[in-house]
Amino acid sequence: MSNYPKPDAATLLEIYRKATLIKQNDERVIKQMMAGKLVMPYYSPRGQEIIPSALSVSLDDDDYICTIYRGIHDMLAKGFPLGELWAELAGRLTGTCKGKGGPMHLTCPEKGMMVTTGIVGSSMPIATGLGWAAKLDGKKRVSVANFGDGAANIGAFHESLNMAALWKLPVIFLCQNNLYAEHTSIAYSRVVEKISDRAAGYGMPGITVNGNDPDEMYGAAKVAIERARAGEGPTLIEAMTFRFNGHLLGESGHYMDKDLYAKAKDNDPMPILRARLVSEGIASEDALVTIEKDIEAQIDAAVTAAFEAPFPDASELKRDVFAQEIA
Amino acid sequence: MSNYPKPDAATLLEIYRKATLIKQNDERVIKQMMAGKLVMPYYSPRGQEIIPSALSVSLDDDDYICTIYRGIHDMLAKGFPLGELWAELAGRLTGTCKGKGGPMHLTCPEKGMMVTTGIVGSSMPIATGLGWAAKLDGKKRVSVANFGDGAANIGAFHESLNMAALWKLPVIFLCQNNLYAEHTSIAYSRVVEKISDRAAGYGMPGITVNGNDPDEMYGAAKVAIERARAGEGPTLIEAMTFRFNGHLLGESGHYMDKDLYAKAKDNDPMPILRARLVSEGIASEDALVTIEKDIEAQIDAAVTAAFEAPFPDASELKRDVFAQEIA
Amino acid sequence: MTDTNTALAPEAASAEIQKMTMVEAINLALHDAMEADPKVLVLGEEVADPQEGGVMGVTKGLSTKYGEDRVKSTPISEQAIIGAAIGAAVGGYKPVAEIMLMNFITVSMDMIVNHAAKLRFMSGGQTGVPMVIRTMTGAGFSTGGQHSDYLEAWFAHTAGIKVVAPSNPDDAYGLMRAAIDDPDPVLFIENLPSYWTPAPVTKQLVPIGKAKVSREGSDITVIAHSLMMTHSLAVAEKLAAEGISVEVVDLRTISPWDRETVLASVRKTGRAVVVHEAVKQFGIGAEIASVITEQLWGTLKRPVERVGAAFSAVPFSKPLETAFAPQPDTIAAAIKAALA
Amino acid sequence: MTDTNTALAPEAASAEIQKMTMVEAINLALHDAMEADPKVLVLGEEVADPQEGGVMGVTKGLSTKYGEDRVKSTPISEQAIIGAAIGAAVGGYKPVAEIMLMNFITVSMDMIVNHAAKLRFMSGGQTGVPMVIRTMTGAGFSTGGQHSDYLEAWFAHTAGIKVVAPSNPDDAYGLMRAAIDDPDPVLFIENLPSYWTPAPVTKQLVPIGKAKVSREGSDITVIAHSLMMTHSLAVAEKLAAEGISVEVVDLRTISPWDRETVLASVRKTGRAVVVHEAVKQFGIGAEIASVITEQLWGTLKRPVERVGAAFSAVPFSKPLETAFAPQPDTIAAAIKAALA
Ligand SMILES: Cc1ncc(C[n+]2csc(CCOP(=O)(O)OP(=O)(O)O)c2C)c(N)n1
Ligand SMILES: Cc1ncc(C[n+]2csc(CCOP(=O)(O)OP(=O)(O)O)c2C)c(N)n1
Ligand SMILES: [Mg+2]
Ligand SMILES: [Mg+2]
Repeated sequence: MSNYPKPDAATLLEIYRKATLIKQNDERVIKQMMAGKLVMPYYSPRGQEIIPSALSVSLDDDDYICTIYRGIHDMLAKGFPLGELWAELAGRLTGTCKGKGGPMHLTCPEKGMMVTTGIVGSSMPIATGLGWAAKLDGKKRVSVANFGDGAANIGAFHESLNMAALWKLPVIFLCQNNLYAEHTSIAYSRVVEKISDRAAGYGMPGITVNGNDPDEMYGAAKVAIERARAGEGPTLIEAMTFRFNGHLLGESGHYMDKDLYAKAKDNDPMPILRARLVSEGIASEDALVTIEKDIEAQIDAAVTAAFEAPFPDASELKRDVFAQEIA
Repeated sequence: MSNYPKPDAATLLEIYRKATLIKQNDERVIKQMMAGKLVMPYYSPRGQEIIPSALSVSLDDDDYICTIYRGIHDMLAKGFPLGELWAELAGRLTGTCKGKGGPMHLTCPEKGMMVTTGIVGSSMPIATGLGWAAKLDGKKRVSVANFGDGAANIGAFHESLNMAALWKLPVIFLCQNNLYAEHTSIAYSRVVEKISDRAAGYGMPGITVNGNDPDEMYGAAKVAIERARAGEGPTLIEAMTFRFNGHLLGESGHYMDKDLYAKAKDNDPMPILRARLVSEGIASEDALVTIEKDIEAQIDAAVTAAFEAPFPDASELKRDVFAQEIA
Repeated sequence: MTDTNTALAPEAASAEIQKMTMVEAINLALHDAMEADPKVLVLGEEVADPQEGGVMGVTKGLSTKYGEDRVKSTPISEQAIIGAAIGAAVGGYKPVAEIMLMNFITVSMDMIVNHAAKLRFMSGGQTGVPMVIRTMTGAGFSTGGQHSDYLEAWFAHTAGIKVVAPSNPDDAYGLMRAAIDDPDPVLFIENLPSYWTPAPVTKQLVPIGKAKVSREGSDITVIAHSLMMTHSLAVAEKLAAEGISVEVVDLRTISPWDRETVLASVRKTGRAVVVHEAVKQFGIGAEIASVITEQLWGTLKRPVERVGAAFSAVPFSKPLETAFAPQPDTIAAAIKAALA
Repeated sequence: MTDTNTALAPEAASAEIQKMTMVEAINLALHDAMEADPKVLVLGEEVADPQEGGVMGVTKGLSTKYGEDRVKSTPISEQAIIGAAIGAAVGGYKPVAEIMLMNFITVSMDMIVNHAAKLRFMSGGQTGVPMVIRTMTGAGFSTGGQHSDYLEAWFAHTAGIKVVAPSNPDDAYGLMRAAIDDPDPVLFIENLPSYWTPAPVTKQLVPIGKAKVSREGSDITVIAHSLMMTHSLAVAEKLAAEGISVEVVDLRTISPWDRETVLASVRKTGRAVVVHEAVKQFGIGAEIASVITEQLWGTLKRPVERVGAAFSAVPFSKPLETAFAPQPDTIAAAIKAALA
């Protein structure tokens, strides 16, 4: 990957800003859930912050992304409005989806966040269609499909990559490989060493990178995005990472390999990036503290507003089923 | 493939016998359909005779196969009883499926022909399950999944190959690549050069052979079958071939590449094998004529018996829906 | 008559109105829609002209006229076909996706039910999925157990997707234009045996959700759609000779279905028979019969009769296939039973 | 009472009968079945012990006891999971496949409907598919639009597959043993909110196709299954205090359903309410109401009431989710409406 582009100082700082928002937001969600204030299935992205942050610095608002139940990191990195996010998590009428979607179906078209699905694999066929739309628009837009290592074994993966490659669609298939699918370690899901090796079977480039390394992740994403914008077709990126909070908040985690977990913890990408920013003189300790405080304040505001907002009325069951309200 | 086993003289002759039965049976089916005596959707295997013939000489009755609507060649090669075959095509109670299945669902468990499906791709997951059963039985049985080039792009292909490789199941995934899926040439279905290249993505061996060449097809099948019997897992074989009668009997064929078609016709595997048997002194002209006459007589008998047999009674609609007849 | 498709009124059915088959009518509707709106797309197996414009030629000429960027033949990948259509729809286009036969729709159920039908609701109305899924089915051609099922009941039971099933070329044209214009996903069910019967096509829009009284009568109401509608009209004709006056209502839209038209007719006749080719048990006839019973209790002279296929897979053998699906005689017998 | 599960009779419900939760009862049934027959297999995502024996622990201990050849955790591949089960079944085994949540069954519809349900018929009885598909669903835990649908109506409309949905641990044990012994495919629907309520388990087989009068009454019959059964019993208890005598029939098997037991009860009470958590339109209540109406016309005092979910996707927000699915109050109101 030596010939891949690297993020400059300003970009690295922006990656840190996005990743920090994700991390602090995750901590706040967990705090609110522990306090019983939020009740929902929560799939924490803690540990995977760098991936969408290093990707999104190369995306515009009108680039499309489709993500999954574990996708709040993907959204925040792309600029999902915090206020509507929290209102949605709290099930309020002021949420982006009026409380109808919840954490697994967060949507924000103005920012290009078109679809969030709770069905494993299903982000890929839809992102392929958004890629087709983007190609027809002729505006050099790209479409990103986020999915996990487990999703790489479902049929929708195969059909989508084949179709996107055949039609030369501007799609980035981003596999966030956190080594587990619920309680299933990758050893129980496939034989092949790298999921990116499957790209060859579709005639598209595939690459495996350390998704927790801002340089590697930024470089791979940038190259794939430019290839897509240039009309050269899709790319499969396998970003290696780890889930620090297990699959679903509140689970035991007993099934996880202790050493693997410990090693991952030692390599938590967040403190590593923070230390690097300081050591490389990209940002002073004070500057970072200011950024972190600022983010905390934004979250405070979003949380407060969310819990003050009204719940949707039962009449909402008749709205948005179809464009025309049901009589 | 130089190190692959080659069929001996007796085996080559047996391959010719099977292939001739397939070819003559196909010609008779078409004759009966033209005469309006048989009314059914018919997917002619003409041109693909060598593939199942060179495969089946290495299979036993209790090895499993799953095939598709275009599968009469696979069945006849494995020993499907001609009488029950014709009775089924004629929709009679004496057919293997009592007339309920028809040409797309031919089944004969005694000969290991467990499932024939009309759904593209669906032979693969089921053959994978039969492979699991075979492995549990511990009798070194193998399970063969037949499918086409078009089927290699559907999700079931991906899930099945991944699972079979992961579980080291004794399955042979046999892709009969006749260059077309209905009216769709492979150029419209995928980018990758060889479908067998996809095997690497599942960690299983994959090979592309000239399916119309008895030596190549026999060798590849033999190696895959032995690997499966030895408990080493599945193999993907892509057998290159051609459909001489188009997709469905009666279609125009206008969509086909004229030169490609002409070239394929010039390389019709049947006369080539026949000439080889004579030139290599494996069988005399007279011996071959005797074989061909004998097959013709068997077909005569099957056809006559089929049309004399009774149709199923409407009460059959209540039988075989469940093991227990519906009251 | 409660005929919402005005151009179908007698005076309009005049000389200058072209006669065409169902295949030609749907093909014309697709041509007109693609011509009228550059956002309309077509995708599916074999739909482009290099693949002969569809196995039955329903999409013939479209790719030649509008290009292979808008009209795409696809690999055999039903999940990706519907997924691509959903994505394109969410991205502002109006795709018409073909699933060659209704049984193959089973491969794409997740895309249709969990996504196409739900994205508008789950996004709180921020996104919508204006797409049409064309599919073909119907017994009668000995295609056996996996090629001729009617599965409309599954989709009628699913909130967020509309279901239509024309019985004639005129409605096929009008419903296709309406389905493409509709802001929500519409499943468009075509009957194979009905493909080649020519009939006048007025090129009028047929509103989704409106049934049609195709024949007026006073003794009993028959409610049907697709091929069963054609059978029912023939039966009504035959029974008229025997002095039985049958009113025939063509559902046209199965979900959301036209309760007003159906109830008005049964309120008048007091008797009803619901006919569909799908398996009778748990079929759409049960919902229609239940609503009629709930709404017209007291008016209804006897329970609603339901006619549907046998409880089995579609058999191959001709005599069995004929016994499996409702035939004109079956419908006539049910009508007489309801009048006995 | 028409109670086919004899051990459930009062005298049997004595001290020595163990109390357990639905999770424990199903787990025990699987253990007992695997112990009794080496041909019984289990497969699905997370089902083996290295993956914690199922997300809810329903398959805990099986792989440790019977080995990972018979109890296999799978990749996320619903088509291959069902396909592998079908192949194993055709090959002489009795697989119990888990599809984690009912909405994910949409991914494997082709395997279930075109294959598992049809192979016996299409092969003229030469092959059979003795498999069980376990799946879990139900609103109430804010899991939103893609994790809590009830889709039983689709499968009841499909010939060749049976559908059961226990409402309590005792039936769960008995139906699971019967489903595994059944020569045909059985869809076994588990309700998430009902998982952890302990109740006595007699370990008796519960025959497929037999409903149960869970509470006798004389004024009206309520027909329900799964969680709606639990709600209905609670409502009946409450209404008894108001002097309303409600008979409650637990369907237990949805297809083929027990017409005799249901009709006998409604013949006695003259009034019926059918309740299910699935969307009301085109739900199983329509078929049951239609058959009751057809069979008891004249005896029936008023139309059968149907109670089901709203016509929308399952919403996330708690107040909406509560308004979406039938609650005890909704059922009580329907009963009173039917008695008014
Ligand atoms: C089709 C389908 N099958 C099963 C599930 C249940 N499920 C939810 S998340 C998950 C694991 C997915 O793992 P992976 O793809 O690696 O993504 P991650 O959760 O690790 O980010 C499973 C099995 C589902 N949602 N959809
Ligand atoms: C899931 C599904 N989609 C579409 C079809 C319609 N169809 C039947 S055969 C066929 C082409 C299959 O081509 P290929 O896999 O190459 O096999 P071949 O017919 O060439 O032997 C198609 C699209 C089907 N039967 N099943
Ligand atoms: Mg993962
Ligand atoms: Mg082919």
